[in-house]
Amino acid sequence: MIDLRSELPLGGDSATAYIPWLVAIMVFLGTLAVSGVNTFDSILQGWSRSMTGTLTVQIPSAASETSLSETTAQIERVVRALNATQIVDSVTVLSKSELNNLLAPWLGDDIGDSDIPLPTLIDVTLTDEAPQTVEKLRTAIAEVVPNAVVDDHRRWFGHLIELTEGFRLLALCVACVVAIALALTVVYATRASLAEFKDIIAVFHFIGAQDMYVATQFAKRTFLAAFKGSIGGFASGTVTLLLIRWLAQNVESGFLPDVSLGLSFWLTLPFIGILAALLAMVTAYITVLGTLRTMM
Amino acid sequence: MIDLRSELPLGGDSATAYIPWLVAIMVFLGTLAVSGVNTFDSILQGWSRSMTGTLTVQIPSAASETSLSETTAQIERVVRALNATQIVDSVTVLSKSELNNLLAPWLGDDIGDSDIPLPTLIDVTLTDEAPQTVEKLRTAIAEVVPNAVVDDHRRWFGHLIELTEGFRLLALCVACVVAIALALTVVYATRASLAEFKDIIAVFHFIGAQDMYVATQFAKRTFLAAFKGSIGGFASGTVTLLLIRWLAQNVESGFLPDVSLGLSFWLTLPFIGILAALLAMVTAYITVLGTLRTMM
Amino acid sequence: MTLSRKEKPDEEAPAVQLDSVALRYEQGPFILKDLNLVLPADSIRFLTGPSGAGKTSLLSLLYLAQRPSLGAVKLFGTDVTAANRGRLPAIRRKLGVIFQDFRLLDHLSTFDNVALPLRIAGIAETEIKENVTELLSWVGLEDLMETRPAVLSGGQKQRVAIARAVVNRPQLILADEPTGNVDDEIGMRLMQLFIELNRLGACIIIATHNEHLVSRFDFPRLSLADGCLEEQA
Amino acid sequence: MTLSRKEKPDEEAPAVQLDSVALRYEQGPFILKDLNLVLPADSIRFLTGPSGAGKTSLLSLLYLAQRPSLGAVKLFGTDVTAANRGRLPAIRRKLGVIFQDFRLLDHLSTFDNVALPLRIAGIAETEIKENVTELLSWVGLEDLMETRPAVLSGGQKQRVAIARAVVNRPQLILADEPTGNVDDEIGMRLMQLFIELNRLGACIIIATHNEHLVSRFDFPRLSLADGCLEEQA
Ligand SMILES: Nc1ncnc2c1ncn2[C@@H]1O[C@H](COP(=O)(O)OP(=O)(O)OP(=O)(O)O)[C@@H](O)[C@H]1O
Ligand SMILES: Nc1ncnc2c1ncn2[C@@H]1O[C@H](COP(=O)(O)OP(=O)(O)OP(=O)(O)O)[C@@H](O)[C@H]1O
Ligand SMILES: [Mg+2]
Ligand SMILES: [Mg+2]
Repeated sequence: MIDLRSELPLGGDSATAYIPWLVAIMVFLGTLAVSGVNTFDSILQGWSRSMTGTLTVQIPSAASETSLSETTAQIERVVRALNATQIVDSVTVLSKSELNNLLAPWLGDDIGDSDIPLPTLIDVTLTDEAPQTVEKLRTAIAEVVPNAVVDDHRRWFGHLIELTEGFRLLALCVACVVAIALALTVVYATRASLAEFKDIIAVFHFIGAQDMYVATQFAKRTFLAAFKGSIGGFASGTVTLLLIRWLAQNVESGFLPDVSLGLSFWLTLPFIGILAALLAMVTAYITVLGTLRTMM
Repeated sequence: MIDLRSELPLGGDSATAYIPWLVAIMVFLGTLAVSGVNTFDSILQGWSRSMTGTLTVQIPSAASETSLSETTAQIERVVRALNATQIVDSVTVLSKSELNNLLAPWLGDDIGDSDIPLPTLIDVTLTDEAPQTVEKLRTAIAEVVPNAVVDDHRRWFGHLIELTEGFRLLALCVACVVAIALALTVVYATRASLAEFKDIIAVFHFIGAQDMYVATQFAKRTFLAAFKGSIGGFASGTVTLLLIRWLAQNVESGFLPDVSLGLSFWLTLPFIGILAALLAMVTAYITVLGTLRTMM
Repeated sequence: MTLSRKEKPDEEAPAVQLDSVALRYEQGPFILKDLNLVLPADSIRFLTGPSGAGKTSLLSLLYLAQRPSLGAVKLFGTDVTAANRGRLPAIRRKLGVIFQDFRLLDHLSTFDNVALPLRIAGIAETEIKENVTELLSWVGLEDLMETRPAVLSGGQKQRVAIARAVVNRPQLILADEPTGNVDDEIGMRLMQLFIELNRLGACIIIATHNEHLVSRFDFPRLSLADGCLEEQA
Repeated sequence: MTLSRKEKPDEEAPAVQLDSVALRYEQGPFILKDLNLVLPADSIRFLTGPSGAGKTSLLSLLYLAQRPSLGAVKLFGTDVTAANRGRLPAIRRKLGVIFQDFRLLDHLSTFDNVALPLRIAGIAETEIKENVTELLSWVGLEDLMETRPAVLSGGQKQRVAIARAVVNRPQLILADEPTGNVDDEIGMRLMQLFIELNRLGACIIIATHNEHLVSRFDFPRLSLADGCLEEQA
């Protein structure tokens, strides 16, 4: 069999020597962009889980001692109404200490000891996330306790969600641009290296090599070159991601959802590089066959 | 004079034909990365202005009617103490309706009508942003009203700031990687195109051309090729930024600071491309001279 | 396919047949006009004519680098002008071409350049080694087997090109100025190689300017002038 | 600098002087051993020797492609082996080199290839046009001025290479196998060109295998064999 390594001078000072570099850079940037998309996705999902799936019902406290039982009755009525809607997963009445923690930033840590009559908060988890659901619940609760307030949290997180969605879109744009740039680059590099090897291809041709034979050799070499680059891009991209992850670990806490990228994401990552290498290979194969067809 | 256009076969199917593409891609990505850094910077600055420059003092309300005058006295004492520190710019005691707006998300819209005794909030703007300042104020206020709470907002925005700082670092990393990739690419492309033109350079050399003459020709052509790419990268980068800006305009409101990029940023943008082209030119010049020096 | 004696080509079919062949490059003048020629399988010919007469162009029609503008080229009885592209590689493997500018592959050693046609034909590596080594000794390059063409002298390159053309025992050898860069002694040696291959059944066409060479051997001569071909005994 | 008759080189200084020159490539054997030679400014010589003897290597020392491993090369009285790199371009402009493999620039037309040395020397474009046109007519390429080298025939390329080498009226012409690809008629014409340039004062060295050519002219011969140079009248 023919020794593939010696047949074509791919590599060296040829245009093909670029392919690993270009692919590496593109795969690196692509990895970052895709992980950016995933991160923002995961943030948005986290928020959406913790928000669209839940809501809070507030029942204002009565001012006097005597109405304490009235409040308890109101809570019971609301819980019953909620459970009756069939779309509620769980209902939790917040304890006094939980409420204190929630309000501490606004009213001070020692609010619990004061006599301020606090409202009662009921955390509700829904089985259905459609916006109408919230309206349905609102109506149901208004019927039993007219002065209860239903808060679906949207109000607070709205702007943040919009901003994050903007960033997600930006990352998606970058990923697309990088993919386009990679494709263009590979097509271009393959064509240029073909032009460079025109004489060599002609010699192969005159000696009686089949088109497929030459094209396959080119495709193999291009694939290997691109694959080498892919590995470089994948490795550097992964290292960068791990570094960022390490940096981000200090941030991930409190009211931010857990943004760590899932196992499935990490498993998808190598495919960016493999796809790039395959793209390079197919491009080379088609381009060589096309060039040879122009010869007799 | 020698017609520069016909002397060297730069362009066409040579490696130099890559330079515009590569530079365009790199300048495009670089533009995005740099604007990312700037955007995050501007967000952080906005927040830091709106936070580190201000703080809120809470004075818990007394439970009974009689102590209303006591509360008023406490407020007066705090305001006096604040003004005495000489580092306070303005002091605003929040009106009841302002307070209601602030607490509405937690306690319901109609809280103002209820009898809940709310704390008094005092918004303070500082002339000095150092962290010790807050401590100083805290001490001063504790002396006059021991149960007042000083909140410097850090607690709320802390995580968000850290996250944004993380993103800023990421954008900076990408900008650096792109810059390195650009430099590497240009050096590499120049070397490859030199290798391709080795025979031509040798002919020039044997005919008696000066080293500088050949190097200058290469440098000029490389600069033009890179500059062409720069313009492409700059144009596409700017269009993308304007698009994102347009998308972001819906988001910019509410508690997010104004993140629009300043005029000085837009003016800096073209320099990314010009720098890239100059880098390409100098690289070409040095590389050609180096190659020629190896010849007799 | 082996390197041992090839099956003799069909005696009925001439190795080369030109029927009213004409050639022009794009919209330029006709370089070759109405050529008619029949060469039997075991013939040997000089192809002469002034510089720019079209010798290389004529050979390029025979080594299937291009199709004639008019007429038909037949090799071993196959009309290559009309033949399916897929059938051409098989015909090309019956050809041995020595290009005027050598067309060696600079990234391969002398040995690998010469071995290329055998490798493309799928010959076993041991057989390749034996044949290539023997042939390179014959042309006097046994010491330069691992050298790259770039550092060879002009005459050495030419000999590598000749070795590559004949290593596959082709049935039609097209040599373009094969002795332009070698001295008379080596020139004679190369001519002997051609004569030997011709005796074994190959048809050989040698394009040359070297009147000295032409006069020394009494092969029939194909003479190109003004686009017309004249056959002289 | 103009194209009119050049100032005659210093009569005292020989055009070429080799003092104990030896050459080897890297750690290989010595291709040239202890060469000594003095050529006056108006001399003309054939350089002969078998293929691979080192003719091209010797010429490459003279056209300043490399330095000798040992000894000194002097051109027009300047020791180029020791000379500052910056001084070499000026000496190169006094040389006209015809490379064995032509080294034409494929991206330039025939005209631009020939005009290149004049353009590098900063000659006015009108003067260039006149000189180049005249010279290309002399070598019979007046119809191919706008053609790229890639589509020229072997002999046509060689003539372009010769025209480029002599267009600048060099004081030392180094021709490597200048008639290997042309027929005898054109070969004679080119030899006449060399003789004419020699009469105008140029020193000329013609490396060739063509015994026919050597015997037709009675120039002294430099013969290379086994790395040693022998001068024959
Ligand atoms: N690809 C081409 N495109 C256009 N013209 C060409 C091409 N190839 C050759 N020619 C022209 O065709 C003519 C014949 O060229 P060819 O190379 O066949 O001549 P030749 O007989 O081999 O000459 P030589 O002895 O100098 O090698 C020349 O004028 C050449 O310029
Ligand atoms: N750059 C090089 N590196 C190594 N060896 C070389 C190099 N150039 C030439 N040689 C070797 O030096 C020897 C002489 O080569 P040279 O080209 O000078 O011979 P020549 O006399 O011109 O031969 P020809 O008549 O065939 O052109 C050859 O064996 C060749 O392989
Ligand atoms: Mg020819
Ligand atoms: Mg030589």
